[in-house]
Amino acid sequence: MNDTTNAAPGGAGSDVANGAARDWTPDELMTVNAARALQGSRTCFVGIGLPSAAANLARRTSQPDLVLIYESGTLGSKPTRLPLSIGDGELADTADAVVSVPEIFNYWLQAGRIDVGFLGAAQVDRYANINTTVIDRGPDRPEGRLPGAGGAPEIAASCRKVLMVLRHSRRNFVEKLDFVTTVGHGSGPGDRARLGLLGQGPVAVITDLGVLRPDPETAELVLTEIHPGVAVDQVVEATGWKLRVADAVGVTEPPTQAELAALRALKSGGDPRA
Amino acid sequence: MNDTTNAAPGGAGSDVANGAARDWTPDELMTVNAARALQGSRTCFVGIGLPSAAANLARRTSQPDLVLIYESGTLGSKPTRLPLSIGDGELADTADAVVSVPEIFNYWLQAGRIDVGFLGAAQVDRYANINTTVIDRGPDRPEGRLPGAGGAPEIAASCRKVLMVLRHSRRNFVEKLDFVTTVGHGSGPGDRARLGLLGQGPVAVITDLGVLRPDPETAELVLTEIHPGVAVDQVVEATGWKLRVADAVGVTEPPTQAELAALRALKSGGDPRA
Amino acid sequence: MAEIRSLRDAVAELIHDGDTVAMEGFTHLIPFAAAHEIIRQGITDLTLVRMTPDVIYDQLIGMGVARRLVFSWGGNPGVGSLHRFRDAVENGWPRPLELDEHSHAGMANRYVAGASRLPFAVLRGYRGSDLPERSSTIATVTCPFTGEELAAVAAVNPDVTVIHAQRADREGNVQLWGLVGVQKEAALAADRVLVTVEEIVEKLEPTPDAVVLPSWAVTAVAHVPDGAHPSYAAGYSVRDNEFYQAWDPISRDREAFLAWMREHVLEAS
Amino acid sequence: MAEIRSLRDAVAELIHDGDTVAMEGFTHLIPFAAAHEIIRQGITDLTLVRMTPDVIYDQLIGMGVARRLVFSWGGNPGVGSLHRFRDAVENGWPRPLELDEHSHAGMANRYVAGASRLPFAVLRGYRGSDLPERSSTIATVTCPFTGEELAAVAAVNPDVTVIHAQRADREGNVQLWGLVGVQKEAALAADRVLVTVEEIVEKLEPTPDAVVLPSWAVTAVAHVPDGAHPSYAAGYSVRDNEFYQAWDPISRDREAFLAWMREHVLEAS
Repeated sequence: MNDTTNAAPGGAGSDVANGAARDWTPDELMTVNAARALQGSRTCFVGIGLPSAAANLARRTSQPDLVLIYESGTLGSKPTRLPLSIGDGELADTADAVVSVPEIFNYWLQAGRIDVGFLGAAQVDRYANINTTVIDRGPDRPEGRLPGAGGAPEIAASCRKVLMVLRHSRRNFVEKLDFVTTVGHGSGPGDRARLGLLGQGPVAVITDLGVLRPDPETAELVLTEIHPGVAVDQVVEATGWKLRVADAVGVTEPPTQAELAALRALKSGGDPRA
Repeated sequence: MNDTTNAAPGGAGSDVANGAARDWTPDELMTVNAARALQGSRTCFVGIGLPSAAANLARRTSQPDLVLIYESGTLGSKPTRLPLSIGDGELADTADAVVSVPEIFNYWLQAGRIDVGFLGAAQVDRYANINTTVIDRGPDRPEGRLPGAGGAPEIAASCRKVLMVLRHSRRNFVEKLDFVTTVGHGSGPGDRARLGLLGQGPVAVITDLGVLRPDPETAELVLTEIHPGVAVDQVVEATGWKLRVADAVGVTEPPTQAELAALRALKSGGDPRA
Repeated sequence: MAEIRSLRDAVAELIHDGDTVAMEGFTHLIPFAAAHEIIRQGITDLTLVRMTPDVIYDQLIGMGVARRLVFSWGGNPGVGSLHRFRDAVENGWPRPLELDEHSHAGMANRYVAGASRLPFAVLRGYRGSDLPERSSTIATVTCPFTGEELAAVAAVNPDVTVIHAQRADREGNVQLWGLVGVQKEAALAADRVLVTVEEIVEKLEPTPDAVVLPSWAVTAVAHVPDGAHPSYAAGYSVRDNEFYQAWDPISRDREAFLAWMREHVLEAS
Repeated sequence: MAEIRSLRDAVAELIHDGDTVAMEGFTHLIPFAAAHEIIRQGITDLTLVRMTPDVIYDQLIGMGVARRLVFSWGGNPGVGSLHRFRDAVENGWPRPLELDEHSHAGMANRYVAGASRLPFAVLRGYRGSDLPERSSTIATVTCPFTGEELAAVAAVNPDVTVIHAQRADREGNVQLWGLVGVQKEAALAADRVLVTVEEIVEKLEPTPDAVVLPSWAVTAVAHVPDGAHPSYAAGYSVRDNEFYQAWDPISRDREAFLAWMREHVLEAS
């Protein structure tokens, strides 16, 4: 999956934690909340990068039985440290089963067996459609090249639901995608059904500022939660379209010490349970 | 594959060895000559029954490097005794690789990688088309049921060439098939190309009386060789259509002692090389 | 997650009158014990699916369990005809049997499409054969790039697939090896999956040529040692070739067949 | 039957200017040594095929070996962009690079069709995506049974596929295990197959999760220990994640890149 967005590390979230002396970073807030969003799911098709960190964190905290599925062909990987790539040896060594790449896409993903697909993105629009292909840099400049589709189009089509995690900025959250790589909710309600997409599509976009969810009526992403210390205006400002805000915006629970410890251990390569 | 033809054991060949006191049976003549027909082939997709006996005999005599491929998913089986079924455990235990049934048909057979397909049959017509599906038993009787197609249609389509082995009788060699399960040469020259069949189709039909081969011009089966002690008229008589006979009918070499010893050891479950 | 059940409970819960049931195993790992349990429970009107409906389906068909058979080769491998199958098709005894008949390549690809949840699969097959005339599940499709016409076969998606495997762990993860046939595809094509196993172990050890079905792709596991007999389970048993030969005279005669089934299936457990 | 050759001879004999070459390995078992030999021999105008054209193709592209790339995800996994790939696409340096771009599911199925020698494969894919607009190898096909419209992708059949594997025996039978990716399909889709291996052994021992390519499906085997570095071979090495991170600054700059290639590839052997 695409972990090579153009977002700078920290991104717009780096000025977030200015309310109080909190001992977490915006990225940690994002990852902890992304991990929490996996509650109730048994099987997760994991994109590399931010999704992988979140899915692995979920397995270390509230979801020890979460089945991690990587497009490299592993079913039920249980890595002890965060893999750098989707093909690190530990993903295979700790898996319940290793299958070929065609099989993982045809028999497991396309067949609609997987509860949740977890994706990153370079550009997202208000209907949670994704661009990871090219960036329009204006009439006199060549297109900017992104990595491409990877597994995303079919992950978003076939999983029962989709979670997305990416850093919040006007560059990432755009009025109009330069290219539609992967369909979230298309141009609104009914589009997924019309296109014959199996699952319900994106149900949450978790960022370093808060959480957006599609409006059940219009399928447009709405700001439903902000992270502790973040202001609603800040999120609106970091969004490239006129962001709708829920009537009652919630505030996510601060990370627990256990969540932070597990996340930091994962990133540093240790196993907090060992 | 179909090893359940309706031919009685021995069949028309049982009155063959009346010329001299020979120490072989018509079935042994058939199998030895079928094994010889594999010379020059590296890989063989093996039907069960008569083809399996012949292919295994070839591996024990002139073709020790012959790669045996069974539709149960084994590549390079080296059984020490003749398997009763295409799924005997020894086929897997001695194989270079074991793959799934879909894979053996799609990646290995359909892809046209296999030199020779070796088939039995219930009914054959003059163009070496095969029926293993149903027998017409007349207007007042229900169709007689045969086992069905198995792998034969695609074996005959995809292997570079096809060998057939079956006992010779008017019941097996018929003027018109009751059902075309598997195409040999269709209705004559050009039919395989028209149908888009990859390989060259049947190149020899080996029976307990002799060998038939398609005429290069007409694709019709012609009697080219008789076995020692067999008369040409006997073969014509045992064929349900007006059998064409080559200008110069050859006589197959008698089985060697080595061939007979290897065949008998194979059938009795022993390994003559052990 | 797969639940570990008795064979009786699992069959009763998963298989119902009128279901489409695939019982797979290509000579190896054939789920005979589960078939016998279906017969004992009097489940009927099944559409039975199987590439090679050998002795296991001869028994089910002879007991009147099936109204329809989807298959590609119906014989007693290495021995001869399936007499109960023939009697049903030719004489309607004990009841008529509808057929949907394919080649092996076609059936294998029907399962592949089923496991992939595609409505059909494409193959180079059936060309010039009379088989398509008798089946509504064989058609053609044209390649949008080359214009070539190819065979299309409809996906098979059984209500239930039953397979036999060597091992499961206590979580219900299943492992089978040796000739793995089309079992993975048959299982993944089905709505419900029942696996009988030789052994339930604490931990599945990696094994060459093994297929693993994770617990979340299986509905129920039943511990049935020797549940494939007279077929076999590599590493646990060998094929009982003598039984397959003995089946020929037993199955030729309706009364002999019924007597055998009474003694060895109906009155067994 | 595969012949056992030196890497230099095998590359010279199997790979020619203008060929379509697939070098596969999904993060694991990437045939870097063979790619370096291609660069050293000055083979050019290649159409390169690979699901994940990561650092190995960044190097080939940056050296001007490729005129066209067929792919589905081009990044440095876990690190960032492929700067040489981007420079070629965005700026035509050192030469323009045509693209045929797919999703992973599409590419995997293109290899499946290639290995099966079918002209196309069917999948539920690309729906609503702009990808089909930029590719002539994505189309649609209608199910003849249900009327559903599905995606069709054209088969990939490379002139040559190059893979790295753990072992071969002296007959040229090849064994690989761990993440086996799409290597079997890529190899079977090609006209010629070159396999570099960690080790040549007397006899291949059965190993869990192993793929075996028989000698008669392989053209040449070359003994190249560590031939996948900085990728890895399970059981022999671990992924050199530090190299992948170090590649980012090396590859950002044209001169730094060329200096690195000179030192580590062109002047090495």
